[in-house]
Amino acid sequence: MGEFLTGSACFVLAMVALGLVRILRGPADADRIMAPQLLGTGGIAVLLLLAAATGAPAVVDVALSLALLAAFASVAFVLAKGSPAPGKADEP
Amino acid sequence: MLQAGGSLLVLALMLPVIGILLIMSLDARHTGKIALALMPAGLAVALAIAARVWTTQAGLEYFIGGWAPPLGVALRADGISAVMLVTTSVVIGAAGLFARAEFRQPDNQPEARAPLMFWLLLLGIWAGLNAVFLGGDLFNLYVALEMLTFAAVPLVCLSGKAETLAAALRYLLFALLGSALYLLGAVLLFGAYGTLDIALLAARIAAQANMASPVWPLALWVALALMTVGLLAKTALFPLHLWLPPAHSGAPAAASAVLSALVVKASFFLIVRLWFGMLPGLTPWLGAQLLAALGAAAILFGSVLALRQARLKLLVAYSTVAQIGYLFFVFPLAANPAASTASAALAWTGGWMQLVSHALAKAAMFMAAGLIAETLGHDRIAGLGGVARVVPITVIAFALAGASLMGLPPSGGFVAKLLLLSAAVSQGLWFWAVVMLLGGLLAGGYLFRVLSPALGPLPAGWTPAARIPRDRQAVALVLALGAVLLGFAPLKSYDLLQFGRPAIAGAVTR
Amino acid sequence: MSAALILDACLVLLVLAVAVWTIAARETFPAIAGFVSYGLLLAIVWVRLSSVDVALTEAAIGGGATGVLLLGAAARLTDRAGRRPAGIGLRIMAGALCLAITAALAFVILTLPDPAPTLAPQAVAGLPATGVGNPITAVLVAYRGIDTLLEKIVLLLAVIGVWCLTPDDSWGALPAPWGTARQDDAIVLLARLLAPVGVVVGVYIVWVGADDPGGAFQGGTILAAMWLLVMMAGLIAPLPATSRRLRRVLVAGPALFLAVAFAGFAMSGDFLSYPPAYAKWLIKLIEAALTLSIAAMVGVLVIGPAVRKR
Amino acid sequence: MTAEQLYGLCGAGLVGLGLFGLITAELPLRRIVAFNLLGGGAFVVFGVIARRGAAAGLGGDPVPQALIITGVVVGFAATALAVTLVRRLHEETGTTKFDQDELPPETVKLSDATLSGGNP
Repeated sequence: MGEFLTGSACFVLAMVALGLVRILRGPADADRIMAPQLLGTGGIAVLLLLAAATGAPAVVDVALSLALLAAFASVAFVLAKGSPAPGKADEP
Repeated sequence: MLQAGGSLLVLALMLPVIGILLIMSLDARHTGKIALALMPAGLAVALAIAARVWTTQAGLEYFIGGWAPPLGVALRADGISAVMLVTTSVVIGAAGLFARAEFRQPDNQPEARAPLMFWLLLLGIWAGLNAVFLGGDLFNLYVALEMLTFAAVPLVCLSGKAETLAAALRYLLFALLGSALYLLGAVLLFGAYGTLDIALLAARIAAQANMASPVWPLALWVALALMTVGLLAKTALFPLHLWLPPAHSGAPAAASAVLSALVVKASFFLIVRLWFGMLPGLTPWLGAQLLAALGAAAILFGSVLALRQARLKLLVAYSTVAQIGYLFFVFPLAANPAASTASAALAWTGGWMQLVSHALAKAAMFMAAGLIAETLGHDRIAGLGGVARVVPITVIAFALAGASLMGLPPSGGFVAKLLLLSAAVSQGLWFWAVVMLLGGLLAGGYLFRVLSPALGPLPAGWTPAARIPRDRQAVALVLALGAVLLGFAPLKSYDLLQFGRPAIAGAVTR
Repeated sequence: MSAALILDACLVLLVLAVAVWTIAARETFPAIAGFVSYGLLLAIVWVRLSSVDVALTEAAIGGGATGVLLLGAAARLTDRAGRRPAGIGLRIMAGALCLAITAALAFVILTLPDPAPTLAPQAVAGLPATGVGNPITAVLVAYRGIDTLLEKIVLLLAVIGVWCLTPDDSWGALPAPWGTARQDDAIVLLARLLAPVGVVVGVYIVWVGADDPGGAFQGGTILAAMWLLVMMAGLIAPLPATSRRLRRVLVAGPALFLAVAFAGFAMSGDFLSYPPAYAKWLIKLIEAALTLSIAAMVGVLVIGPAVRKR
Repeated sequence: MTAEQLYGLCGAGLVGLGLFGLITAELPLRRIVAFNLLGGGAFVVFGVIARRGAAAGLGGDPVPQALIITGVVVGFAATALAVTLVRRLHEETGTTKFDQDELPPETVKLSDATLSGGNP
């Protein structure tokens, strides 16, 4: 069972990696804003699977914090781009 | 080693911290008073520690919370810690007196930024310095180094001028690189030896060497190299000195004094702790020569650049770059496998004398330079004409401090350089001796450039930009006199530097 | 090869790839997006290294606070790197140096002594004297409490340093970290929904810290994030550097810690020692006070100083 | 290869990458990011050392783990100070670039320096 859960975590991580490549390449900064979101959700999935696989309940707390802070980082992303400094407009 | 004297070590470490917490929570008008009240107390504690080390002829040790290393953290004070603690409280106290009027909270007005920040940061530097001089644990020392950095960098840009901001940023980046490398080295040592306590590390490293393993563990070499380079960046040894001149010349005079006199010495102190304390009798010979070569380059390069400066504070800052170089002669001279114990001890004493006398002289010099700049409204060397007629005490302080830097008898700088020189000559290391003599000549050159116009006639129709109160000039003079009078210290008192020192000469790996 | 090892290999490759992206990206903004991802990935690395406490810290700091700090700066700085990278010679030399250091480190790591030296048995043996069940909390508050105390002073000095960068004419003014960003209803809604949950999570993480992974720093940072979120949404105003209330909150934790440390002299003979009967109670009290101070410190550090009046 | 060795190599690689960025990046903000990568690498190495010390029923040696937490906090404080400094510099000068190798201005020629005694 543990082996299967770890394998699933591995699969999720690989998917996150693929998504991350697409997101970080842009082209617009708005696309890149999705990176922490993706890692927030993907990371939570990986962590929850790992918590079950290794039987370490405290790992769930890490997933919880990750969820909270990924959301927080996204808000900051949006706000940071909401007041662009001159000459910092996104490329089309 | 006794736990009883340990409460003194805790007190030395915590007095400045208490000051920071008090200033942060109390009303603004108490700011300067709290800081100034703590300074004599700190000096008393430092003197008590020195007295204790002197009478017991051994180091003090305290295990915090009663938890012995490797699990807990030890504070230790040996002879050199005691000397550094006393020097620190003297210079910090002098800087406090010097800055008292400049950084006074205005009466019956809202709190001002600069005074509050100055006193908090000064206490922060003091806490960091004491933590470095007392620390017995590599990670605890990392935190102490960071305290120093975080207090020193904002002091550099206290005025908020653009050029000081750039200088502070450059300083911070160098310092952060230095601490990261230091931390990495400490991590490797923990991985290899399972402790961060310097004394335990020394024992475990020596035990390994005694097992006659011909090849030293690579971990030790890599760690030592990383930590040394990191600390050199913080000490501003050539060629990692680029950050120092703009940073030290841009800060307020009282802060420059502390930065140049003490802060760069803290990381030097740690290098000595590592090379002599952690590797007693095992100091790598080639590395020691390399450090001395960099020191020699620093002396020549720093002095020549000091000669070329057009501004007084920059000249004084480059002089620090040069004077730091002398300190590094301790490594080959005090750890020379071929040297007699007496010759090694001469070099060891000479190195610390250089450190203390430079601390006093440079603090005095930066204060004097600051006062001269205040009087004239600028610090261009070309416009110093006749300033000795306006602020004679200040110029005398500058000249006395300069005499010690040049190594003129009977100053402390003279004794320091004489000891180093005779150690170099007795060990047949002529090259270092020649560099030291050259450095003295060059120092004479750059100081002549300042003193010659300063003693000349006043330009006609000149009016001072500010009047300088006598007491501020007196502070600079007392420090400069201290640097000179150090040369009269009785020979017996030098023994203090040797207490708690691991035997260093004799057994060196090649 | 087990599934676990494949997972580890994937994770390592991903972390390294994101790090390369962060260094190599031309523009600053994508580099920082990469860095935030790096922080979140490291949290998973820490779980794999059986350091759940560190994972919590990394998630809070690497992914959260540091990321927000860098993003805020990147959005405001108009600087761009020059068209051609400076000094190809420097880059080659730096590359060679860094490669050498990496190689040396790798060699040292692969040849570390086996069995590895460890302090785990001693740390566990000391636990009864501290009354806590989480050995990491015991290290942080008891065995090596001095590090934690001085680290709080480091944080305080960083706060002072950040305040020191206030222009003189703005001393006492409110910091405005997010400029005059148009306040969306969505953010206000998020703040109203998320902040109470976050506060509960933060307090919970501090509370369990005595016996399970968690503690003052991790919890305090989550509280700080929630404080920042509510300020971002414009629901409450930031506090100025001159605020007495703010300063007392900043100082409360370290001051209480220091007071208990000195009381140790009288109560059990040593600075920073706890009488066994009250140890757990005292440590919880210190953690609670530290949490508040840490939340305030992290918040202030992220908000930054008041900027020049225009 | 064990998982610890894998993460150890990862830490070593991160240190190298961070160091490279810290030395070569043009913008101070990028140097700060690189410093954080470097710090992260150092902590991963420490984490590997902690993991190797697993004993007494613990998954790792708690002492290095606790020290990593302290280190992360200190690194965050450093980042905050550096970022604020960069922002203020930008506010004052409109740029954050500063030449790394340039000597402070206003140096005089050596030949003039020794002669510039009597003036004005």
